[in-house]
This record gives sequence, C-alpha cells and structure tokens, in this order.
Amino acid sequence: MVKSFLRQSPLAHLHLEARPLMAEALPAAGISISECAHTTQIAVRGQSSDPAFAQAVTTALGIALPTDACTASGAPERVHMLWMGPDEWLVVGPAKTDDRIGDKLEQALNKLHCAVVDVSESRTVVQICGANARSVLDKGCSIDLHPTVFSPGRVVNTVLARSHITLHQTAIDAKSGFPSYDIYVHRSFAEYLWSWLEDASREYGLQMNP
Amino acid sequence: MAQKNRLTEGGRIDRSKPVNFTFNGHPLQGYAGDTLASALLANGIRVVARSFKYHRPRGIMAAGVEEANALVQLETGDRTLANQQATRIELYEGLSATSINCWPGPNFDLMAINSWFHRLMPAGFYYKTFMWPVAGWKFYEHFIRRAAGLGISPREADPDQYDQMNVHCDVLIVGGGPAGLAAALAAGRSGARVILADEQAQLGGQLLNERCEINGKPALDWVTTAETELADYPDVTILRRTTTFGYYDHNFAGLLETRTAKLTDGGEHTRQRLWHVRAKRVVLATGALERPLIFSDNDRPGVMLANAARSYLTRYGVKVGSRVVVFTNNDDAYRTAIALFEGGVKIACIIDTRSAPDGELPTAALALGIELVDNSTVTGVTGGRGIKSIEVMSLNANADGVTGVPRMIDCDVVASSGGWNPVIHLHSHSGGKAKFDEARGLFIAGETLQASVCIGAANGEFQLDGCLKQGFQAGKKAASLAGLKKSSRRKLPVAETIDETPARILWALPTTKPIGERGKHFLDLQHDVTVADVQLAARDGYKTDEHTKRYTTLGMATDQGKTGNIPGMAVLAQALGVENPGDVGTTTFRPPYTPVTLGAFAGRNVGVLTDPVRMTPMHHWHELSGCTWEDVGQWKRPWYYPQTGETMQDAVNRECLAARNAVAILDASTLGKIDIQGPDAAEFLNRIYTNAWSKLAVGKCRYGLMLREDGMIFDDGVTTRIGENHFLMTTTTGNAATVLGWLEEWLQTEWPDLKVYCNSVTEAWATLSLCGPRARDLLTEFTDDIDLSAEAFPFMALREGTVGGIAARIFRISFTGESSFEVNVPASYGLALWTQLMNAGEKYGITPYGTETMHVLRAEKGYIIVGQETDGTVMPQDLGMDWILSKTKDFLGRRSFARNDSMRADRKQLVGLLPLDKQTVLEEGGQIVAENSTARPLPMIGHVTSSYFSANLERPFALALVTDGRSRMGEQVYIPMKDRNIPAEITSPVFFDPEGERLNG
Amino acid sequence: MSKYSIFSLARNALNFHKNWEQAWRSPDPKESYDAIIVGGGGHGLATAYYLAKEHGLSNIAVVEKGWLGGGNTGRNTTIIRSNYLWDESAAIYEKALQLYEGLSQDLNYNIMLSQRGVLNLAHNLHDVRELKRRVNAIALNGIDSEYLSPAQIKEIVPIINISPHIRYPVLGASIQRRGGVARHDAVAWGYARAADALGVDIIQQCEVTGILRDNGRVTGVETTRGIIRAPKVGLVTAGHSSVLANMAGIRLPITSYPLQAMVTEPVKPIINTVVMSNAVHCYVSQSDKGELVLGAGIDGYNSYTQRGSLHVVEEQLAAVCLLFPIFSRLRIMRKWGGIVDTCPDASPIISKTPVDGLYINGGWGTGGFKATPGSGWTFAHTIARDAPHRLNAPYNLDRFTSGALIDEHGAAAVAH
Amino acid sequence: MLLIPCPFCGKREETEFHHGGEAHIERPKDPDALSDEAWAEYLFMRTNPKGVFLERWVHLAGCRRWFNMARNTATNEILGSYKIGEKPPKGAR
Ligand SMILES: Cc1cc2nc3c(=O)[nH]c(=O)nc-3n(C[C@H](O)[C@H](O)[C@H](O)COP(=O)(O)OP(=O)(O)OC[C@H]3O[C@@H](n4cnc5c(N)ncnc54)[C@H](O)[C@@H]3O)c2cc1C
Ligand SMILES: NC(=O)c1ccc[n+]([C@@H]2O[C@H](COP(=O)([O-])OP(=O)(O)OC[C@H]3O[C@@H](n4cnc5c(N)ncnc54)[C@H](O)[C@@H]3O)[C@@H](O)[C@H]2O)c1
Ligand SMILES: Cc1cc2nc3c(=O)[nH]c(=O)nc-3n(C[C@H](O)[C@H](O)[C@H](O)COP(=O)(O)O)c2cc1C
Ligand SMILES: [Zn+2]
Repeated sequence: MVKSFLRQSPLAHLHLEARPLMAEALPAAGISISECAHTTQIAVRGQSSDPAFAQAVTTALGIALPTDACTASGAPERVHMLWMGPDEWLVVGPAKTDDRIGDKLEQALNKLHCAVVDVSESRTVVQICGANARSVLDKGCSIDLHPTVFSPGRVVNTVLARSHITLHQTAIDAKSGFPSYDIYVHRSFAEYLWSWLEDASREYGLQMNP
Repeated sequence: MAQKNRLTEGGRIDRSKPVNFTFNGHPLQGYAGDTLASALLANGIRVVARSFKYHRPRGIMAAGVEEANALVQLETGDRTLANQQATRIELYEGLSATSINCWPGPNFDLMAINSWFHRLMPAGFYYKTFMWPVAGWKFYEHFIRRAAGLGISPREADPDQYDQMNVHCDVLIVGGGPAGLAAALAAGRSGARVILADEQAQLGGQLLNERCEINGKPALDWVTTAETELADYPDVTILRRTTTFGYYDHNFAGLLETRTAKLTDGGEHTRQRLWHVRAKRVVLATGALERPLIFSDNDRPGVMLANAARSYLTRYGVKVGSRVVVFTNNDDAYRTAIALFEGGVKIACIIDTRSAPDGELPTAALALGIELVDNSTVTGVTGGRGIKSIEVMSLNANADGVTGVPRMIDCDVVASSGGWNPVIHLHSHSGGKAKFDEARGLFIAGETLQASVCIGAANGEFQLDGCLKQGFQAGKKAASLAGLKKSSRRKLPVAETIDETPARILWALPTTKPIGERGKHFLDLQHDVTVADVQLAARDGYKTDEHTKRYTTLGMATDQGKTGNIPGMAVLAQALGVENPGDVGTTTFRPPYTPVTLGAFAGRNVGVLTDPVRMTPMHHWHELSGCTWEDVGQWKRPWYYPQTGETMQDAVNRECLAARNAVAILDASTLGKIDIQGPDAAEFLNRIYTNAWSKLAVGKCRYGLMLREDGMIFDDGVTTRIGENHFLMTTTTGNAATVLGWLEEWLQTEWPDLKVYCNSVTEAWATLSLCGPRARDLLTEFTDDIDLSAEAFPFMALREGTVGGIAARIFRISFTGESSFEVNVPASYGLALWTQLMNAGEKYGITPYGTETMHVLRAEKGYIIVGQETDGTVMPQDLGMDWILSKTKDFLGRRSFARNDSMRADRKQLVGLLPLDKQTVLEEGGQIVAENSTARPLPMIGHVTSSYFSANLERPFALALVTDGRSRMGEQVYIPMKDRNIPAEITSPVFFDPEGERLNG
Repeated sequence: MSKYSIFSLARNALNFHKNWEQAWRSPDPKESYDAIIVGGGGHGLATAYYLAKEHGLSNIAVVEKGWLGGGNTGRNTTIIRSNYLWDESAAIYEKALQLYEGLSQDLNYNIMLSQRGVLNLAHNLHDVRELKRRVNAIALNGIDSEYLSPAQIKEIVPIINISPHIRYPVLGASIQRRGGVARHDAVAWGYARAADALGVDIIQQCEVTGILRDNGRVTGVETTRGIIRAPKVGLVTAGHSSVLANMAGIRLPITSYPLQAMVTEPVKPIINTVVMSNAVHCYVSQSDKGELVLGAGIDGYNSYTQRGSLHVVEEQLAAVCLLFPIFSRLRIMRKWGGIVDTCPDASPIISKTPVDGLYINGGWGTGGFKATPGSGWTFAHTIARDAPHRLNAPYNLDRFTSGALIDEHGAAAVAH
Repeated sequence: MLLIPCPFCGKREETEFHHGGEAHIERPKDPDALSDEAWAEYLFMRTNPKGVFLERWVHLAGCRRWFNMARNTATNEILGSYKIGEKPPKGAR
C-alpha cells in the first residue's frame, strides 16, 4: 500500500551515503557515525506495577518489560525496548521489520489502561562508535558515561548539546573496549545534531558509514 | 647586550632553543621555557607598564597569577589579547607585546601628568566633584572614560574556537604542587577516577621555584616519578594549563584549559576548553600566595615578591638584579637570600622587621656572610624607573613609627615578603567560610558546604613534609569517601622539615612622616589604591570591608586583589581601631579565580551551532524555492515566497488571492500535536479547555481555548476525537512544548487519579494544509478511498485513508476561512507528498504560502493569534469569545472571571479597524487614541494588534484591542505616528465571509 | 553636612584629606522612632531621605542587617530607563528618572548619571511588534522613545552584528536616549549621607528578626541589636521581602530568584550606550572604568544564596558573543549574584498591608534600581500620609485579589 | 549548579529539569466557594522561605515526571526528593 521509496529520513538530503568513506584515508579515525533511518518506534505507556500489563507486553514482543530505571531489554539488533520513564517505554524494531509491532501490542494490551502510539516518524537514530565516541558525547552531554557506570544496555533521556535525546549504549567492543551508542533525536533537530556531532568529532578524525 | 641578566646555567629553560620576540617594538630574545616576564627580566627590562590612575612606572612584581603590574597587550589585530600578565605568558617565537595604558610608552608617558594632581585624586574623589554644571558629567565622563580602561579590545571577530567538556570523577584535585600530587597519587592508587588540574604548564607548584629535596633527591625528580606513575592509571586525567576558575554547588567545578602553549592562537585546535567537572570529592591544593610588605613607594620597578625573585633565579636562570635587598617579616624570605646568593647575586642586606631572628634559615643566611638589618623597615625608595637606593630605619617600640638615623642602601631590587596567604578562593566560591588565624595573621578555610577539603599551603601547612603528608591522607580519604576502598602500602615520601620561627605581622610599615604624607604605600598596585586611601575611606565613613573596597576600588582590578586585599583589610581594621583583622573579614571571593574568556563560556554554541534550527520535513523544499523565513520559536517557517522582482507585499497579495480563488498550500507541520488517550481523556479536556468535550463525536473536531488559572488566554487549537478514549490535540507552534508540559503537570500533580496518557506526536506527522476553491479538486486526484465531498466529509471532521499512496489523516479544519483540508502524513513522506501536490496542482494554480499570508487570511476572518491578539492580559470575553465558555462545568481559570477587574465594563475588547484613507497600513503596535491631538501625554484607548493590506478586500485593515470597543462600532479613532495621526473607523473584527459559507463549501 | 565640591576637594588636599567629615554617622539605635525603615538599600535610604525632606519626619531610623547598599543596590547592572508599556509603569519610572536627573545636585553627591541611551533589541517579528507597541505608547505618554532600524542601530553601536543570517538577527530596536546608567553605590551612599544630614539614624549590622504588633497595629521591630519601637514600619528589603513579611504573618505574591551579573577586564571605550536583549537574556554596557558590565537572565529556582548556576551565564555569554563577536576574546573578571524578588506581573508592590502602620515596598525583581528615587518618593508619601500617592496607588497588594495586575512581562522577562 | 536527585532516574544535572515552584499547593476543590482573597491566596501567595523549601520539579529532559524536593534555599543543600503523593523526608518539615 505504502510506496516506501517516497520515504525520506530527516538526514536524507545530506546524502550521507554518497560521502566518501574515509576509513582508509583516516585509519586513526576515532569516531564513526551513521544514520540508522526508519526504525520502528512505538511509545508504550502503562502501569508497570500491573502484572497483567508487563505480561501482555512480554507476550506480544517476546521480551521482558524493562522496569529498572534507565535500562533496555532485548537485543539491539532485534526488537528491543527502552525504559523512558516509570510508565513509559519505547519499543524499537530494526528498520526492515514489518510494521506489525504496534498492532501486536495494541492487541495484547487492548483491555488495559495504557497507550500505544506509533512514533517511528518522530525521531531518527544516529549511531556513534569508536575510540573517542565517549569524548564526543562528553562535549555536549552531562551524563557520566564511564564504563563502570554506563555500560551496554543503559538508556537515558537527556540533553546533548542543545537538543533532547535518548541515549542507548548498544555494545562495547570486546577487543578494543570501544563503546557504541544509539542516539535518538527528534527529526526537526536531526540536522542540528548531526552538524554538532561532525564538529565535535573533527579533532578525533571522523568516519562516516553509509 | 643579549640577556644580560641570564645565568649561564640552571633553571628549567632550554638554552639551546632561543626564542625571538618583541616588546614595544624592540626585538629581544629569550629561551624556550621562559615566560614573557622572565625573558624581559633576563633582558634587563624594568619598566613594563604604567599604573592605572597615576601612570607611575611599574615593573614585574611576581612570577605567577598574582602579578598586578606587568600587564601587556599581546599581539595585534583579530588575535590580540588585552591585559595579559607577563608572568603567565609562555614565551613563543615571534611573540609581540606592548605596554598598555601609556603613551607613547612605559618609559615616558604623557598621562603621568596625572600624578601631579594626585592630591586632588584620593579615593572616591569623583563622588565629591564634577557636579557642576548640572549637565557637566557627560563632558567630564567622556575624558574619564578615555583615560580609564587598560588594554584594547579586538576590533574584529574572534578567529579562534572554544569548546567544552563534561566530566565526572571521584576526586578532583586542584593544584599540582606537592600536596596535590601526593593526593593524586594516593587517590590514583586506590583506583579512583581522578582529575588533577594545575594552571601551570608544569606540575610541581612551588617546587619548581625551590631547590629542595624529597626522599633525599631533588624534589623535581619526585615530581617526574609521580607524573609517570599517574600517567599509568587509565582513570587519572592530568590537565595542565588548566585553571579551576569556579567552584559551584554540589561539587561542580568549572575549569579553563588553555590548549596551546601559544596563548593567542588555537591553530588547528580549540584555543581553550572549558571543563564542567562534577566530582564526588574535591581536594583543594591550591597553595598559598606570598603577600608583599607595604612600605612607602613600594610600587617602584624593582620591588617584587621574595619568592618571585627566587623563582626567576631557580626556575628561569635569571638574576632579577645586581644588588638585592631582601625585606621580610618571616623566615621563608631567607630562602630567597640564600638562593640568590648562591646563584651569584649580590645581596645588599636582609632587612627584617623582627629583632634578632634566630631560626634555622636566618642562621644559615648569616653564616653565608649576608648582612642582617633587624627590627627595621624600608622608609623610602629612590629612583622612578628603577630603584637606585632605599632608606632604612629602625622600628620604634610599638612598630608604629621609626627611630634613629636613616641609612641609605644602594640596590636595584627589593624582594619583600609579608608572609603567605592560603589560596582559599575556591573554597569560598562554593559557600565555604574563611576563618582568621590570629597567631599567623592569615585566613584559612573554615566550614565548607561541599564535599571538599583544603590541604597543603592552601590549608596553612607551609612545611613541604606536612604538605606531602596532608596530600596522601586527603587523597586516600577522598577516594575512600567516594567509595573506593583499595589501599596501597607504599612508603610515603619524606622531606626535611625546617623549623620556621614566627613572623612579625606588621601591615602598613611606618615611614618618617604620617602615612600618605611621604611617598605612597600601595596596597592595590593595579588600581593605584594606597594605605592613605583606605584610611580616608574609613574616615569618610565607609567602614565595612565591602564599603572600603567599593569606595577605593581595592581588589577590583583584574588580579582581584590577590596580593593587596588582605593587607588592605588589615589596614582598614587598624584605621577603625579593630584589633583583629579577622573581625573586619575579607571581601567576598567570586569566580573566576583568574579571568576567563567569553568565548570559552560560549563554547561551541556559536555560529551555526548557536541554537538548533528546527526543520520540518519540507524545509529544504522551501529553502530551494527561495522563501523568506520567519523565526517562530526554534522553527524556521516560510514567511512568504517571493518570485523574481516581487516585493513582500506583491508576494503576499499573490498568495492571498490564490488561497481565496484557486488553491494554496501551507506547511503547517510545526503545529504542536499531542496524542491523548485513556478512559478519562474527555473529562481531562473538560477541565483543561473552557468548552465541553464529552459529547464530541468520534471523527469530529472542535476548537478549544486554554486559560491559565488567572483567567488569561494561554493557548488555543483544534482537538479531534479519534476514538472513544482517544483525542489528538493541536497547539500553537510556539507553545507546543509548554502545552504538553501544562497537561502533564495537571495530570501528574493535581489529578493523578485521571486515567490519561499524553504523548507528543508533533514530529511524527507532516501537515500539508490545502485551502481554496480548487483544493478539493486537487486532493481528489490523490485519493480513492476518501469521499471528499462536502456532504460526506463536512467541516470539522476527520477522515483516514490514503493520499498519493500514503497513509494519511485529513482534517477539515481551517484557519483561513476557506474550504480547507489539512493532510497529515507520516513525517518522512511529507516532502514526497508536497512535491507531488505541487506538480499536480500546477494546473489549478497551486501556490505555496507562508505565515504572512496565513496571518492576513485569518485576520480577514477575525481569527485571533495567541501572542498577537493576546498578551497575557486578555480573557476570552475580551475577544468576544464568551460562546466558548461552558456554563455547566468548572475549568482552569474560570474562577478568575469573577474578580473585580475581570468584570470591569471597560476592559479592552477585540475590534476591527479600517483606516479611513483606504491606503495606509497601520503599524502593528500602533496606539489608539480617541482625540485627534498632538498633545502629550495623550490618553490611549487601545492598540493595533494585527494590521495588513488585504488583496481580497483591496484595502488595508486591522485588528485592535480597544477599551469598551464593542460599544464603539463606527466610531472614528486615531493612530498617532511620528508625523501624523491616522484616522480609522472601528468595525467588527470579521471582514470576510462573516457567515462562514466558504468554510463549509 | 559639609559641602562636596572641587573647592572642598582642593582645600582638603592641602591637609592630606584628614579633615573630611564622615558621610554618615553610625549611631546606636534609640529606643523608639517615629518610623523605622527596614532595609538600607537604595529604596530604603531614599524613602528615609524623602520622609525627612518632603514630609518633615526626621526622627526615623534605617535598619540594615549588613552594610548599606549591600543588597541588590550594590550588585545591579545600573540600567536606568522609563520606557515601560503601561501608563502606571511609565508614570512611576518617569518620576524616578526625573528625580535622577537632578539627584547629584539634590544630594550633593555625584551619582554619575550617564544618559548615554538604552537600546532594546528585537530579534523576531513578534519582538518587533511588541517593541513598536511600547515605543508608541511611551511616546504618547510624553516620554522620549524611538524605534531604530538595524542600520540606525549600527550607527550607534558600530560593533554590533546586524547580519540577518545570525541565529538571533537584530531586526530593530527601541531607544530611550535619556536612559543610561548611574553609579549604583553612589546612589545608596548619596542618599545615606543626605538623609543622615537631615537627622535620620542609619543603623548598619542590625538585622530585623521580628515585627512587633499589638492588636493588628505595628509597634516596632525586634533586631539583633534589641527592640526598637515605632508606630510606623516600612519594609524595603528586596530579595528578602517575603522573609520580613512572614514575620508579620503576611504572605506575599513574591518569589526570590538569583540573578547573575558580571564584569570583564577593563578596556578602552568600545561601546557608548546600553544594549539590552530580553529575548536572549543579555545586556551590556561599559563602565567608566572600562569593564563591560553584563547581566544574565534569572536562575530557574528560588534561592537566597546570592550565587547562581554556571549554565545560565554560559547561555547569556553565547548570546553576547553572537551579537558582539569581538567580545569573544575578552575575559570575565568577576561574576556575582543577587536575589531578586519577583511578582507574578513583573511589577512592584508599594503598599499598605493588612497590619496597620506596616508598609511594604518590594517585588522590584530585576528592575528596581532605575526606580530608586521614585520608589522612595512615593513610599515616603505612603508612610507619612498612611495613604498611597497617585503614582503608587496602582501598586497596592489588593491588585492580586481584584486582578488589576500591571503586566510588564512583555517588557520584563528581564526588566533591567 | 544543582545536582538534582530524580526519584526515578537518579542524580542528574539541573539543566535537565524545570522548576515548578512551591509544592503542596492544592487546587481548591470548589473554586466558587472561595472568596476573592482565598482565590488570590491560591493563585499568587507563596511562602518563599529562606531555609527548607518544599518545591516541585519536573525532569523535563529525562523521564518527564514531576516530583517534589526539599531544599534549603539559604545553602542549596538538598534534603531529598520524593514522589508526588509521598511525604517530605524527615527533617524537612
Ligand atoms: C544582577 C542584578 C542586576 C540588576 N540590574 C538592574 C538594572 O540594570 N536596572 C535596574 O533598574 N534594576 C536592576 N536590578 C534590580 C535592582 O538591583 C533592585 O530592584 C533594586 O536595587 C532594589 O533596591 P532595594 O533598595 O529595594 O533593595 P536592596 O538594595 O537589596 O536593599 C534591601 C536591603 O534590605 C536588607 N535587609 C534584608 N533583610 C533584612 C532584615 N531582616 N533586617 C534588616 N535589613 C534587611 C538587605 O541587606 C538589603 O541591604 C538588578 C538586580 C540584580 C541582582
Ligand atoms: N615556608 C613557607 O613559608 C612556605 C609558604 C608557602 C608555601 N611553601 C611551600 O610551598 C609548597 C606548598 O605546596 P602545595 O602543594 O600546598 O602548594 P603549591 O603552591 O606548591 O601548589 C599549588 C599549585 O596549585 C596551582 N593552583 C592554584 N590555584 C589553582 C587553580 N584555581 N586552578 C588550577 N591550579 C591552581 C598553582 O599553580 C600551583 O601549581 C610546599 O613546598 C611548601 O613548603 C612554603
Ligand atoms: C555596576 C557594577 C560594576 C562592577 N565593577 C566591578 C569591577 O570593576 N571590579 C570588580 O572586582 N567588581 C566589580 N563589581 C562587582 C563587585 O565587586 C561585587 O561582586 C558585587 O558588587 C557583588 O557583591 P559581592 O561579590 O561582594 O557579593 C561591579 C559591580 C557592579 C554592580
Ligand atoms: Zn527522571
């Protein structure tokens, strides 16, 4: 029904895919950033104290409801769920999954007092990783990202430079110890944030992934 | 005569690396490792600057941050820096510095004429004069301003970059002297995350200036070992050239790092980085600053701090003079005498205010054959641009006068020491108290409000061994309080303890005449504040420390009184007859510890990164179309789309006509959209909005008005019932976040029992608003699953389906008064749909329109804009919107209608205005008067809120708020402008299609 | 009081300035007075001065917990102007400005009033509309007020960036040429000296800790230096308005916030006027000594700490660098905070209270320095006559009940 | 620079929050029953104490939750934060 080729991420006009891949040119690049466009994002609101609610979410998605503050559940490359607040979660599905997550949730939660809102269009995701990823984030973010405090699976809603973001540490490279993060940013702020990241990364050498 | 005062060996400079620079245009040479000050001294330059008020010649008086005299203008053009302390400028190749505040130069300065009038210019003289004639101050001020001000500001934009970094740590250690280094080692060994910051390029603090030992080896070896060890700990960060400039609540500190050795130029790097540090514990190992002795004409070039003289010798291999007098009240200055003596400098004598000092250090100095003149003081200094000799006399029994025969001593330097002041600035910034140590005459840190501690010299511990011990202890304790229990059993370093005998604290030293009558006893060298000034302040009645400071400007210069404040306050205490200077106290310490560049505070929030520009999905289409932008909150919205050759009015006319006669399209994506769900959603809206919501049918839209509790209009918008328990609210662009906040606030804090969830979906949707008689025709081409006919899809209804193959919601709502379709599609399809509509709409004359046309069209209909027709003082009744106020339920703000002022009959009311000449577009913000008069004051009855030329009405028109406006229909009023009063008639605020036929069409 | 002049200065110079009289005495508090003014800021001292001068009430005391002028009077950015929107505001601020214009002579103390003009910038169309509304209203009130285009602004302030492409472009400005700055400390000291000469007792280091009442009437105050009695007590304690009112069982519509300001290192004259931008919360002028005096917006939370948060200053200075890119390399030499008492309508309170004989003057928020003479003048009238003057009648406490607020928010997100 | 303990997210920088004024001011159940004075009291009158202050904050950039906090306005010392509906920490009353 939907002509997906008409779809444009908020950074599409920057043609990031066409920018030279600088990996070879800059072997020491400390930062790599890329846009991960068109993920499915469903805001779920409900009472975590209500076992029926938690159960229904788990049934629908096959992953547990993260009830601990600032945590995620599920594997980042599959459907996963981010804690956004004591009664608020963000369900995230990879870009190419079908859009049925929302329907499944709605069905499962049908009878409960809750809200399921498809906000896939509200934000885009910028992925950042590399040796200096933490330093780049530190330039604009007041969250303590030290590995003893912030590790894979941690999620925070916070401020980066002058925009609100959700920051999710998705992984840490076993060999290098370098972290990877997903940054969720509202689409109207995306270009600003991208410019900011490019600027902050410059001193470390920046590599862009398609 | 190259570097005539440079020793052939010694110091931490690199003689193999000469560095060329110029001072006041003269080419000179120093070495890598020099500061500008040490290089100037090496070259025998004495007069570096002129003083602020009297333009007296001044030399270098310190070797660090406390320098008050030697300020220079560094470089010229866009990279120039004003008022830089020569003592803190690391020498670099090609450096060029000039003296400030003097003309033609520091050696001969025309403004020195001021010093002839010095008697007329005591503290606060300007309060007592310049009052005649009444308008005279403007004239005097002009000259005073030109004489004041030190350096010059750049005249071009700053080419350099600054940035910021936010970090957390277990322990922040400020100061990398022995105490700070020891603390860092101890904390680092326990595995803590440590930041060690020192303002200097090298760690070591006071050790850099001394020739002392730790563990029986040169102390600097220990420093190097410590640095190496610290470098091995991944969680220890050492920041050199980094000043902790401010210490704020909850252990937050601001640090300024200068990132390059070349002070003026960031090159490829950011020039400076401002660190935000949030620490669990803070250790302040900021050392102590030596204070000078205050004697007559103590500002002559060549009078300097004793430890500075030592520092130039030991650290820079520079002899500060050829015959040095050491003048002291304590043992420490004897170190200077010994060091200088051993470095080959002739010591004319040591003058001590004490009688027969017999400590280890005096004994050692005397053993070298240096002459001691005890129980004495310097009573005068001869030589204007450099000391030639000094006069010395014995102190009388009370030490408040002198006795005996004056003795003249030839010398070119007086190295003076009045003891040391712990650097408690940071402690004080964060709310910590200072307490006076009477025995030693110094202020140390008292109670702190933060998780912090002062150690080492900053804590009044002046013994190296004690500093090391305190450092280790503090570092360990801080780490443990931060939660790290690992302990190390390494041996602590030891240093020799040299017992020092007590100092004899005398503040202003007497001379042969009463103070102020012979020479000048300077307290604040940068602001030319003398002991006599402080005494005058006390006499004039400015008796608190804070009054004296402000009356005399003591401590208000760029050095913020690092050397002058404490003696100044002590002098004040004496003048007031207060025995204990602690009872007078210190003036408030404030950030920054040393000055911080504005650029560093701004960080990267400059240029394109100043503030986010929020963009809709169609932003770049608008950009390419050449639209003119309007800033609305952080959004950019197209204001109008001029075509070649068009004026703004031409473009707006064209857009307006298209909207009423063909089809026009607006990007309305910026409107706030809030998804509201839950069984109590309708009840919630009943409370928030002034009208009733329970009976709104699913699929229908309704306009709503929100009030603050004081009854004033706060926002408006259309809300649609999407399902039984599901609404979609729209808000004004500028208020989107505020309204969501408002809803959450009421839900969470006042009505937690309501089962409602609110979620922002503003950004999820692109909103394309089509209006005009051909809108339906165009849209019909794009949808086959929605019946767009007026019958099937009436005004104020919602339909869901597809548009151009994209899932869409269409609302039949209108802000223009035309038949309209607001098409909402998922945001990432917005641009595609927009482009398609533009292409397909060409045959209908589709015209994109901006906010200006939107405003004209809505005003033609008398629709208000919150923030334009309202200003926080307007109630719905004032706008004739009583119809929207429910009589059957309570809602926010309703109670306020019953207040006296709300019920006044003569409130301002919304009306229309038609300029009588049918030509003049009234000024928005124009005031309205009833009387055609040029008298001033002239009573005003209202103001123009919106005003436009209407292409559809073929005339200008306006909306206005006018006192009792609704009963003035047809009255003539005037809008006074500079040159004339413009007559206009009061009308109904609805100018177009009052029956609303087009809406439903 | 011996007169200050160039002649007295010369005369005293011969004597090494040893014979000056004290600017004011430091008497111990008497047991009772006809009136007590609590708060030795500019407003309190002006009130005392005008009580003595205009109303012949000289058996009065000004009681100050710290040092004279140590409150907001001593920490403000000294901007003076009278270009307010509403008639009520224009009237009282203009009265103040007119008193300022002769104040140095009236007090025989040079307060260095420098009428170098005050500009208020507009950065978007909404600002422009609001500014024009104000300019027109002020002019009709007979007060000088003009609207300037960017090019005209550039003529007056050559160093300002008027590029239309910056994030907050300068689209226009209002100017009041009679506006300017004055030496804040001198205003307090000048009033203190003149009031003292008229017999007013100025008592420093004396904190009021309680307000004595009997049967709904005020009878005096309790202080750290004992009880002082008086049938009339005026509270003029700015940031501490609520604290004092609470002592008399009165709650006020006031919240106290930190407000920060700062000075740069001194440089040769670079800006000859005062530039304010409410939209981006910053304002700039250059003092006679050469520092740029810069003010920020208020911090976001109640506090009595006289210090604020760093991010507020950072945001403000980023805006300064945008408007004045040449300032980026200058350095902040000192920054500080004051405590401002803000009212919901950004207008002050000069009023009787529910307690007989107790009067309050406060709520000046971020903008009361400019009002000092007018505030003292009307408050003195209110205390002396037990009834407000026409100029301050609108500023009564009742307005919060009736709803007749004087909303100067448009003007006064930051109203310096 | 306050470090504010959000009861849900833990300690975060002041910049993530928005201050909501005095806590525990309840909206009158029946506004019509109030005198103008009582309504003005609810609308405008505030304690504004120097000392311990019970105030509201919202974690705007974080979990978007409102909560209460006890803070000493004379020192900025935070005595604790607590959820809406809960009682202030000991020592704050
Ligand atoms: C940073 C900053 C910038 C500003 N900029 C401007 C500006 O540019 N233009 C402008 O017009 N206004 C400005 N203002 C506002 C202006 O400073 C104030 O409105 C004005 O100074 C208030 O004067 P005052 O005499 O009422 O208060 P204050 O000078 O504060 O005097 C009140 C006095 O009451 C005393 N006091 C308090 N409690 C007690 C007690 N219990 N017992 C005895 N005494 C007590 C205090 O110690 C204080 O001295 C600014 C304010 C600040 C903080
Ligand atoms: N005998 C005496 O009379 C006497 C007096 C004072 C000091 N001393 C000697 O001085 C040494 C004191 O050791 P210490 O470690 O306590 O102090 P220190 O003076 O050796 O070190 C303090 C360091 O802190 C730095 N610093 C100060 N403020 C700073 C700030 N805001 N930001 C960044 N860096 C800052 C300074 O540049 C310096 O490097 C000992 O060797 C002691 O014996 C002796
Ligand atoms: C208009 C104005 C100009 C000032 N100029 C200076 C100055 O040149 N040097 C300085 O050190 N402080 C200056 N200050 C700040 C004061 O030193 C002081 O910080 C301020 O009055 C607040 O008092 P406090 O810091 O003692 O709390 C100035 C203050 C004001 C209000
Ligand atoms: Zn939170």
